[in-house]
Amino acid sequence: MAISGPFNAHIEAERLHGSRGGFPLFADVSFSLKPGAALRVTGPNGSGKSTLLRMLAGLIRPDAGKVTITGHAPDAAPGETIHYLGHLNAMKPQLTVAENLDFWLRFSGGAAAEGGWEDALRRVGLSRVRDLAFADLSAGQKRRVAIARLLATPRAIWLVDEPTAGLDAASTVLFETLIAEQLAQGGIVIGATHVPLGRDEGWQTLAIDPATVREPVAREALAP
Amino acid sequence: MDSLPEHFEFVAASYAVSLVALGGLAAVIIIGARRARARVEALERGASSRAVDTGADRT
Amino acid sequence: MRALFLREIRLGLRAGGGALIAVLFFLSVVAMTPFAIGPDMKLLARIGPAILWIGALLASLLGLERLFQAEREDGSLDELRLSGDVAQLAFAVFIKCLAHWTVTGLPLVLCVPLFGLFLNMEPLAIGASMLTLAVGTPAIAFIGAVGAAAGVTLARGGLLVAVIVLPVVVPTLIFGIAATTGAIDPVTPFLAPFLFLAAITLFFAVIGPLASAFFLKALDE
Amino acid sequence: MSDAAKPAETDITSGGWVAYANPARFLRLADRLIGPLALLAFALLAVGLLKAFSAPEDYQQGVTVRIMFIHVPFAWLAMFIYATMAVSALGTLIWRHPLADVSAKAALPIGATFTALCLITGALWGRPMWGAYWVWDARLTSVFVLFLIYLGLMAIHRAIDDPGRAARAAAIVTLVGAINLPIIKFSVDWWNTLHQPASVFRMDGPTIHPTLLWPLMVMALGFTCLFLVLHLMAMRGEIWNRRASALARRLARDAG
Repeated sequence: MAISGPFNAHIEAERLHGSRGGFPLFADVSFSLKPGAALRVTGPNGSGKSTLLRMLAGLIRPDAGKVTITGHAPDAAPGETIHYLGHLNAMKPQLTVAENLDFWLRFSGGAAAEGGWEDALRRVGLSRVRDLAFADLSAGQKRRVAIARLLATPRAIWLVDEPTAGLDAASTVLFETLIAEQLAQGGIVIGATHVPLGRDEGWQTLAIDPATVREPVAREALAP
Repeated sequence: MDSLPEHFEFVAASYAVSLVALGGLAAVIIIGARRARARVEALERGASSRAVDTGADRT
Repeated sequence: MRALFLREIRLGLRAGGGALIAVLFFLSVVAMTPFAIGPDMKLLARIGPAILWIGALLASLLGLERLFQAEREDGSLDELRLSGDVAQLAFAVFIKCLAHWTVTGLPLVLCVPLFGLFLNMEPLAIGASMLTLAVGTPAIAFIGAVGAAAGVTLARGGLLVAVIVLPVVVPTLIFGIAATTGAIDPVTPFLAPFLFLAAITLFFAVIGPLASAFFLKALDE
Repeated sequence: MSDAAKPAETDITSGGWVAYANPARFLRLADRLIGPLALLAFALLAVGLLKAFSAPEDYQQGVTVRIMFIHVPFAWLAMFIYATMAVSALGTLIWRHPLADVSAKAALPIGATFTALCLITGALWGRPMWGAYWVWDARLTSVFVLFLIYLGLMAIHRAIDDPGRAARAAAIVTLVGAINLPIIKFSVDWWNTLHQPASVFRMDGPTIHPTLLWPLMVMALGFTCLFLVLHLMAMRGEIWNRRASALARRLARDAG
């Protein structure tokens, strides 16, 4: 099942400043990615990788700087251009895998892959568990169902936060091929990981190093 | 006035209550502000003494 | 959006749904009253609608604070927030409130005939109470959503829901009881308070979801 | 997409103190204003009281009408302070202005006190006139609901320790309350006419004849100035409080 592309979205960050609870995490982060580009965000735990990713997705407001996404369908909401896969899998434990994926396919309403979620589930090798409650799956299986959701509703930009956490070797390789396919379709993948996500040559890296951050940006010194 | 007018105690009571309440409120606010200010000055002294060795600027 | 409604209903009815808790709370309020007021049937009949209304309004508060908590814990809140602009998110919140009311509010209304027997209310009073409750209680869900959305990151979310819903309970209760008594005895008017009751619910059906969507969008974490 | 660039309000290069420019300016302004305002408030109240007690007693209510000279201003202030809190709530939520949080939090206890006083003086006035401390009169009931909202807001500030979040939560409740107050007022009036024949004594008498109206206005103005003084002082205290906690956190962090 090929991911239906091609995509031509661009994402650009200009001098982004991020902080959490008033303490600065990163400053002056800028990059510009065109279709097919891949960026790996590295840095020690708690250095702000997740915050940066959530900021790119639009879930967090940057202290300073701007995130611009162009090239998606004119009226499309940000959600229809971006897939954000955080540490959590966005699935309801009481519902079965089939119900969950079916819901996300209908709810997002965006262009669904022609095979629907059945094919996506087969790609991640979990067709057999389609009627099990999501809560009954192992951590690795849950992650693969979440990845299946990315496949079921193709979007131009993937923002993945440690996607291969909890995955066994075979699944990790699978996910890397999926990323390669997404890039081949002109998609963009930004991953916050410790381990490389596939052959390194095409990947740009952005290291967030807390030491480089200068005097704190006190958004409102009065605010906590 | 030979005897206090009827219901005078209610008028007196309401004015007394208002005076006590507003006085108390003002006192709480004034004391709160003073204590907060003192705390800031104490912390500033604390920061300045440390500033000497860590070089943190103190304007 | 229909999918969201169906999912919420399915979730509500599955394990961990709030329907049963609200009904039990409502039953306890109604069952307690005769012990407090005494078994004088005539008196109970007269204050029957009031007891039903107070019980139902408080019962519909239950579970509201969890409206977005579950979403946040399993990560689907992010998807909701990204799914569109404030208007679309407001519509999604509206659907969630409707689903929450269907799962917790509607059962309360359906229990009224049974509870009416405890309070020795005649059929007309029971019918009137059911109608007015069905129209009135959704307002609580809609305005409670604002507290739930704003308090989703707070430990004390429940307090926020209660404090926000408190001022809404007053007009809803007043017009609800006025309409119910209006339906029972022909002297007092029925239509005017009933229409005001419906107006309040519709008013908050718009304000609630919009304010909640505003806060979910502005959620900065 | 999310190009809602929020320009950093502070200049990064210089120390964090520049961020206080805005509040520091306010502090200087407050210091200058509090003195004269306090004098004006006491002067107005003194004149008002003198006039109030020299005015002829009301033929119906006797001396108890004197209570009106503080009860009505308290009712007016209960509403006025809530309105200022609603405006501050907008400042917190829409313009994210730090001073708006401070203003709302500072005004809260003052508003609650005036509302409570309005209810107490109302009850003390009701006792001789209607023979009961508490009467479900439409206006008293609306002020009572307003008082419940004030208590709810204070509960929120007490329950949520993080000042930023508490301010936003309180701002929301304030705005929802503000939207709801007219509805409550209307429903209580409706409810009042439904259950109780029009109360014999209207709260402010048939019509306030000029000799009473004038001192009432002066008293209302006096109490409003008093509120402004208390509000400025409370805001000053709140700013010092927040500055102290911000400083303490910074020291902890610098200590490493």
